[in-house]
Amino acid sequence: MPPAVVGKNGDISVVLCGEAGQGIQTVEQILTQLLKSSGYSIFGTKEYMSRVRGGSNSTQIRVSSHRVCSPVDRIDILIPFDTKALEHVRGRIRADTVIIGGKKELFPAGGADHFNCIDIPLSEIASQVGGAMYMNTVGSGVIAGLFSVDRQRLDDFVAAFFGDSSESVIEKNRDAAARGYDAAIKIIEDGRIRLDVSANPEVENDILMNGADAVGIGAIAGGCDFVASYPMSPSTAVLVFLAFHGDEFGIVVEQAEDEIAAMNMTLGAWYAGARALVTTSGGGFALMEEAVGLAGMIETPAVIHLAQRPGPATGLPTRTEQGDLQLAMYSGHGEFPRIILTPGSLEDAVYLTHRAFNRADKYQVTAFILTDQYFMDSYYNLPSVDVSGLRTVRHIVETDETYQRYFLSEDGISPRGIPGFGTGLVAVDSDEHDENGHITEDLDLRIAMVDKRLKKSAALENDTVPPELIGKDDYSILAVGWGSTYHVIKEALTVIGRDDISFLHFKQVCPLHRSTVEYLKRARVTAVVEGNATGQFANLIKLRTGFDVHHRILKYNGLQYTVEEVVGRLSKII
Amino acid sequence: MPPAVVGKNGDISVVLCGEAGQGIQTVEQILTQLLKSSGYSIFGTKEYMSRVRGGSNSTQIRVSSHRVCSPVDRIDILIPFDTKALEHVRGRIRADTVIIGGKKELFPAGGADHFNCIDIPLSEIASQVGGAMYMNTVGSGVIAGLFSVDRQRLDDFVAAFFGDSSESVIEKNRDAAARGYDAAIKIIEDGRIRLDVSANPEVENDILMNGADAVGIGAIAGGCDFVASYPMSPSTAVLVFLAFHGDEFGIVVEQAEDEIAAMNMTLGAWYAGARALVTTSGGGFALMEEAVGLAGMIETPAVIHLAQRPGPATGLPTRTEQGDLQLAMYSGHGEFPRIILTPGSLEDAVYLTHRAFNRADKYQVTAFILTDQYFMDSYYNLPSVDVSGLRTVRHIVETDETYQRYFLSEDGISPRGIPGFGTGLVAVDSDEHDENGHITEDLDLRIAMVDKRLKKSAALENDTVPPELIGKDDYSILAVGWGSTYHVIKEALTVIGRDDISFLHFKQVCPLHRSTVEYLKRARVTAVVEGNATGQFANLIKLRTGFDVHHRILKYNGLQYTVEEVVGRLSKII
Amino acid sequence: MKQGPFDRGAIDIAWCPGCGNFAILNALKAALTQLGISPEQIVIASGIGQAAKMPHYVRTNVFNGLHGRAIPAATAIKAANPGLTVIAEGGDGDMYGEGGNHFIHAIRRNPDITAIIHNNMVYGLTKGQASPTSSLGFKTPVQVGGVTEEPFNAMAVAIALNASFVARAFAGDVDQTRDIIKAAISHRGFSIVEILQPCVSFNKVNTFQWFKENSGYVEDSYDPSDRSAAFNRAAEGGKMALGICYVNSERSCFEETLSPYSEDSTPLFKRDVDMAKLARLVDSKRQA
Amino acid sequence: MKQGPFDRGAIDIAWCPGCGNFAILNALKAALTQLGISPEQIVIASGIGQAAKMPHYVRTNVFNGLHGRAIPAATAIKAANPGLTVIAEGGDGDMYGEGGNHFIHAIRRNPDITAIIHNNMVYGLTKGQASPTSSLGFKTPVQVGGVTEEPFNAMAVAIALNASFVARAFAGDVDQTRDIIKAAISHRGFSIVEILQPCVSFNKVNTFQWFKENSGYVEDSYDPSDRSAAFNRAAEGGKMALGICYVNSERSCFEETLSPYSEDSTPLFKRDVDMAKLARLVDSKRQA
Ligand SMILES: Cc1ncc(C[n+]2csc(CCOP(=O)(O)OP(=O)(O)O)c2C)c(N)n1
Ligand SMILES: Cc1ncc(C[n+]2csc(CCOP(=O)(O)OP(=O)(O)O)c2C)c(N)n1
Ligand code: SF4
Ligand code: SF4
Ligand SMILES: [Mg+2]
Ligand SMILES: [Mg+2]
Repeated sequence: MPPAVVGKNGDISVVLCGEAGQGIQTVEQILTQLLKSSGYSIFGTKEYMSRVRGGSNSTQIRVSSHRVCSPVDRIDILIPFDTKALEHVRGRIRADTVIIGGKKELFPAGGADHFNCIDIPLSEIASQVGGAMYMNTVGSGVIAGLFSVDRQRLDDFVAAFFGDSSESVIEKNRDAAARGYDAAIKIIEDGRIRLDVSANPEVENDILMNGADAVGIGAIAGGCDFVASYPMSPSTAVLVFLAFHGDEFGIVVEQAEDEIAAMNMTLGAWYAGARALVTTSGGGFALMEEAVGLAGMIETPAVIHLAQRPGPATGLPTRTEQGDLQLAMYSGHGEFPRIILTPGSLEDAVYLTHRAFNRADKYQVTAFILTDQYFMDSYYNLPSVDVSGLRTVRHIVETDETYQRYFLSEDGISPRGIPGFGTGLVAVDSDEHDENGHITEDLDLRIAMVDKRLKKSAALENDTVPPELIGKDDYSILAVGWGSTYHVIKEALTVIGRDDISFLHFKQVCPLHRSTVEYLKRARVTAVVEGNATGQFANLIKLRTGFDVHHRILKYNGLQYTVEEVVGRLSKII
Repeated sequence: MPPAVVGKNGDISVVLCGEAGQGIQTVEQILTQLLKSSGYSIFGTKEYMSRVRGGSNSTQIRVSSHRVCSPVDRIDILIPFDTKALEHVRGRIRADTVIIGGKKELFPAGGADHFNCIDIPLSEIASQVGGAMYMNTVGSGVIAGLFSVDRQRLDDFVAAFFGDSSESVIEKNRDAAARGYDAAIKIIEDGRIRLDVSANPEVENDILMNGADAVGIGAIAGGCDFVASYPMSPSTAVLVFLAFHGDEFGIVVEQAEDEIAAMNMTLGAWYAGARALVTTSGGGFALMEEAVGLAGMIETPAVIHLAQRPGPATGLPTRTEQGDLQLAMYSGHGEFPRIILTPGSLEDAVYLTHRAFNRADKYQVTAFILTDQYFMDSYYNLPSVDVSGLRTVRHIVETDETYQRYFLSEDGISPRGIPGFGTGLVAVDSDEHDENGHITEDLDLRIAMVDKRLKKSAALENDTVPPELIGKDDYSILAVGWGSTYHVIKEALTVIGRDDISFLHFKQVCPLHRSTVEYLKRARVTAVVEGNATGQFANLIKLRTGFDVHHRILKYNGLQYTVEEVVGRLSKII
Repeated sequence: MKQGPFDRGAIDIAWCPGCGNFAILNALKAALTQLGISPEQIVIASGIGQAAKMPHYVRTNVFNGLHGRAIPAATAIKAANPGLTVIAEGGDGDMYGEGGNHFIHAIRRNPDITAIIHNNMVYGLTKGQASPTSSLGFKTPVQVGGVTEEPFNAMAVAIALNASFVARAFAGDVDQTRDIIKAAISHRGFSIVEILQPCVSFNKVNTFQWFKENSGYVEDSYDPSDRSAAFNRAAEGGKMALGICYVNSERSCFEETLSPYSEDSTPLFKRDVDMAKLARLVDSKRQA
Repeated sequence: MKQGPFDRGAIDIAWCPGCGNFAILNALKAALTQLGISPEQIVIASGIGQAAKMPHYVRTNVFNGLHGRAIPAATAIKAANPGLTVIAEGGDGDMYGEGGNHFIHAIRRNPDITAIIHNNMVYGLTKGQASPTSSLGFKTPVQVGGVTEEPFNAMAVAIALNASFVARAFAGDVDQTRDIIKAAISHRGFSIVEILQPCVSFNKVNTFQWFKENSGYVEDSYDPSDRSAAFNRAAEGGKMALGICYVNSERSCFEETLSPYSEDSTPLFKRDVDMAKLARLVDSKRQA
């Protein structure tokens, strides 16, 4: 039998699948780092159930000769930890998918021959090492072996990774990794498998991070020195990131008793001069809406990281969706402007989160960063993120005795003082108020204050991130996306490979950039691709531009699009 | 000097103005009833500050030979209780406005002669009776006198009105009313004033109620047997109405610790077979949004009365606005259908609130009744409200052992069982769930359940209240309104008196009725008249129909439009 | 295995092997079985969290609502149909954190429902952040320097609010837990049962062993009607008291105070609107 | 009238003539004056209600936020700039009803702020519904049959949660109220001052006279550090205890536990991001 050749295009999709608690996450952490520092480009993403143990989760790691940043349906190498895991991804197994695992373990009733299965009995090896809990490290070793990672490097890495554990646990993991590694080398030497992918020393020193890291870094760059939140998947990762780096960067980190407290703390903090972030997800955010209105009224800046997951209500807590665009857009009662940023890449997340702080501060509005579970949990390597040019611009003034918090200025933006900085007094009021911030029932002043608040929209519109056009300028077909679908749509267009299709990606959806309608009009066919069931962004475009996009490509099963899926669905309409 | 003739068109606008605590509200209650039962048509509305004592409030009572249901700028007779009150309405005093009051009291520094002021020293009379607190009753007597109410009727009425007070207080009020009455008769006899308005025995037996009464009656008609709410102006009036009639109609009335509890109680109650209402205003509603999403997910019916007031945040707590349309529309995270009803008349409020209960129950969705402070607080008489034809249709089934709460039916509506009724079990779940209501992570089922929930939209669209066209069918100009502006726009069109202008009033804004775009297209000029700063309904029309209305006539100072104002603003664009 | 009336058969339970919740599930099913209430007459309302998944594992009616909001839903369910037996269940984060306001106000309101609170001193489902009951110094990925906030003493708060029934159980003792749950359900009024529950995945400090060593039943002579003594027991350091800590039988319960039930116990769903009466109400608006 | 440092001059005060809030305003201004803190260094955060209008009548910094949410805002203000003196103020509905969850958790968190709660046993601004502290049987347009829910005993709850400083005052006694407020502000940690306040418009039961007759100062020999005694005093019927009811000086306060202040007390707004350090953090993502 000739060897199974995987990765003909220099790009291999490895999928690991097992129960929560079986340590797939550890494998992911070990492998993405190890493979990247061995010179492979890496993309990692996972889908998992809302439980701590059991169920079936899977992680995809694309290992590639060139940069890869999006999920694919294709599985080149599948490592299922047990039969249930195999069942879980059954639908994605193709004739050329190589399944690596113990044949007897995975096919107790036989039938392995229907598949392209190479026998490496992971759980048997693990029990030789010391128990089922080492299976994940055995698996890591196998993959490291398949990709010809340096044996010593693997050993060092595993030793360091488990550095906090007991001596014997470290040893056993090293042993497990080594055995997996050797088993892999053996199947290569036996001519069972050949991987067609090459390492590139350039990426060895790349940055490897996920969306949560990127938002966290952007926040710190934006001067975030206060975060009050209540845990909620998938937003907690940013809270954890900031807590982890809190001592280092002087950040007040507080887990509030509920989301209402978190958001009101955020406003209190900004009022007193901090630059505060709140990180939450749909249901938790719903509880913050009254305070979003308060922010609108008192014109206190706020930055909200809203990591979307499928709703309504609790929905699918650990899955992904782009379903909260309208929620963010119309949140809070009453009328006031806001900013909604929707990063597509990790760089976007860093720069836009940084931007959120500066713009929130400048315009005294709430700036949202809208991400989702997929974005939070996905990793890839990139050469660099340059933070050296980023500045934290504090838009506060030292007050004097004549200070008026709501001075009716030309552009609606009143200089923002904070208590204890200067000799003036700073009064903010959730009731309609006069220029001094005191409660008023003067109905002409009411009009002036509404106009003042809404006037800021004009300034915001002039300071909007333009959409990014990927592809040629003279397209006849335009795919439109926002937020986390950036890379997947981009790659899909490459796969389709037609030069009359371009892709317009929105990194800011509110205010919508002025150029939008021009882009749309130039196309013969337009299609919005988004992760919800009703086409919320398509609605927004219609509302703001009057333009009815021709096609709404929607997905709402809780998973991100794959490249093949976008290719397939776009192909149908072009 | 010839007598001041007021009410040339058989319609007199009386405005009383004073501090909170001076008893204007009592005057309003006495007079509207008394004048109505004397055969006058009545419209009463008030504007007041968010304080218990002091400030400046005013009440307008239109007293007319024909039916009147909307506010006017015009003041024919002004009764200011003090100088501050006079100041408060100064801008609305015209040359022919008759001011009734003590000249020395109102113009201590002189200047009464610049006005058409008839000297009846209310406060002096009151102190003769026993103190300033009787001023309001003196005022009531004056007006009763001016309108030639039967003296005995006034006396009986006042005696009954103060029936719960001490003997001496009753006597003093009777005395105060009589003195006011006599003073009025005297100025008529002196030829100082003549009222050109005639009573009509037909209206004597009319119903007189305000918006809060109408919503309350509609709720009872809809089978409301449970109300959990947290006090918030201007929504509390409905809670008070239901509490007042709670014993009589067997209604569980509970003031919750906060709005979150109120809304979750509402859902618990419906789940267990009750027909529950929650009544709230914008800021309180914002806190309920997470539970609105829960209702969407568990498909438990709910009825929410959302009485709007100006936001953002606390805003103007006792004023009016139509600013929460988008809030209701997009509330709750995730995607699910809903109903939004927007009564324009008192009859609408009764019938639509009744309808809200039946439709919420039938389609297992949340039905909103969107009113506002103006609507809650305004009174007028109407011949009848026929509740005899209204039926409470309970859409619940007795369960058997095979019962499945989320059975995937053709139209998305699964028979609704309730616990303890039948032998089946009823499980509802805020997570994505299977047909049995148990938590699932089956992603295909997820799609089926999203589709099931959204499918109900189709049924809802077929069961929508059509807009009401007032005026001719072959208009060239179309004014469009929704909710509480019904009567004022209607009267404005009568005043304009052109037969090429019609008025399209929406009593349901979500789903938007299919006929909408046809109505709009038939007009040469369209204008939405609404009470907010951004044109939320105009936006909704654009989103749903693609039609950009030509003009947005907006108002957001916290007051309802007046007839003159609508006339003026419409005239500019036609 | 013989199927009890509350067993749901071969279902997938999402808890970790070894989790204290299994024992609570068994205790609850045993209590309900022994009380002889039929599954159709019971509703378990819950919030969100590991504990709050409970109703999915019991063959009965389920209202699995929002995080922190089991109590208001349960209160209304009982008020809409007082014939039902209603339980509100959730974790320490659910009931004392997000739902803290409902917890304290339910004590005041005193509906005849039972609140079962699994206290594992951690947020389980969201993977190990501090809960309101986490010990001082407890380290987590969010509380990197350790918890600095005073643990929430639910027993003491309940006694301070003169609760109707306050008990604590330990998941390590299924029989006593079952009996305490039975007493709580049988008690008329709001009954609080906090159950100490080891979380094997995220709480390596307050383990089964730790709970065992740091809790103990109140002695036989203990008088649960003595509020002051109960408070002292709840407030004092040392071992956490187990058993029925405080009972106040003098308070009337919520549903008893509701006027629809003053003369008629029919649940709301069986009643009809008296349209003739409503017509009279409308007519009353004809005169002042 | 001589203008004190906290007087705002001839402003329109929206309270009813005779309202107990005027006395509280005077006591508060006197306390701040005597403490000698300058107005720019003080923030009064409040919710919504009659009591919550207070900060508009004091010449100082104001954060008049949402109903029930003064405490979280105040906590964060203090945490962002610990040099400020921060007061959270509101009514019984605001603090114990809508804001009940923040009240109990602030006690656990123990920020160095002072909560002043005007307890008029009614919802004043919304015109007379029951509040969490309304007496049993109190009739209102919503509670038509009278209140049936046990009044919220904030003092007892605070002691149950081992609060740092718990006091009660009576608006009828401005001098003592002033002194209690001074002690509360001076105390490091979360200080609770509940002030009995007659509402002349909507509470005709708990009047000035009623409060006078139904409250009394703790005796001189009273030891506010004895938690058990304090609880008994708070829980017992009869006269409501006035004075400093419970003090626990052992707890560290919230800001002290925050790492940004462990070595440096500079308020956050005066700090800059260390961009070089951030670049190093980014670089650390190059290797595992
Ligand atoms: C409004 C809202 N906020 C946050 C969450 C996320 N969340 C789910 S469970 C949980 C805490 C679980 O802790 P606990 O109640 O103690 O239950 P346990 O898992 O420990 O049994 C949180 C924060 C949510 N579902 N909803
Ligand atoms: C979220 C929200 N719910 C309700 C209200 C309405 N509201 C304003 S003040 C108040 C209660 C006031 O009572 P209390 O706090 O005791 O203050 P008091 O007026 O008695 O001083 C209520 C319910 C509101 N402003 N916001
Ligand atoms: S995480 Fe803890 S509480 Fe949750 S199931 Fe696992 S052991 Fe139990
Ligand atoms: S209503 Fe009561 S609390 Fe409010 S200002 Fe008047 S007297 Fe004071
Ligand atoms: Mg827990
Ligand atoms: Mg109060």
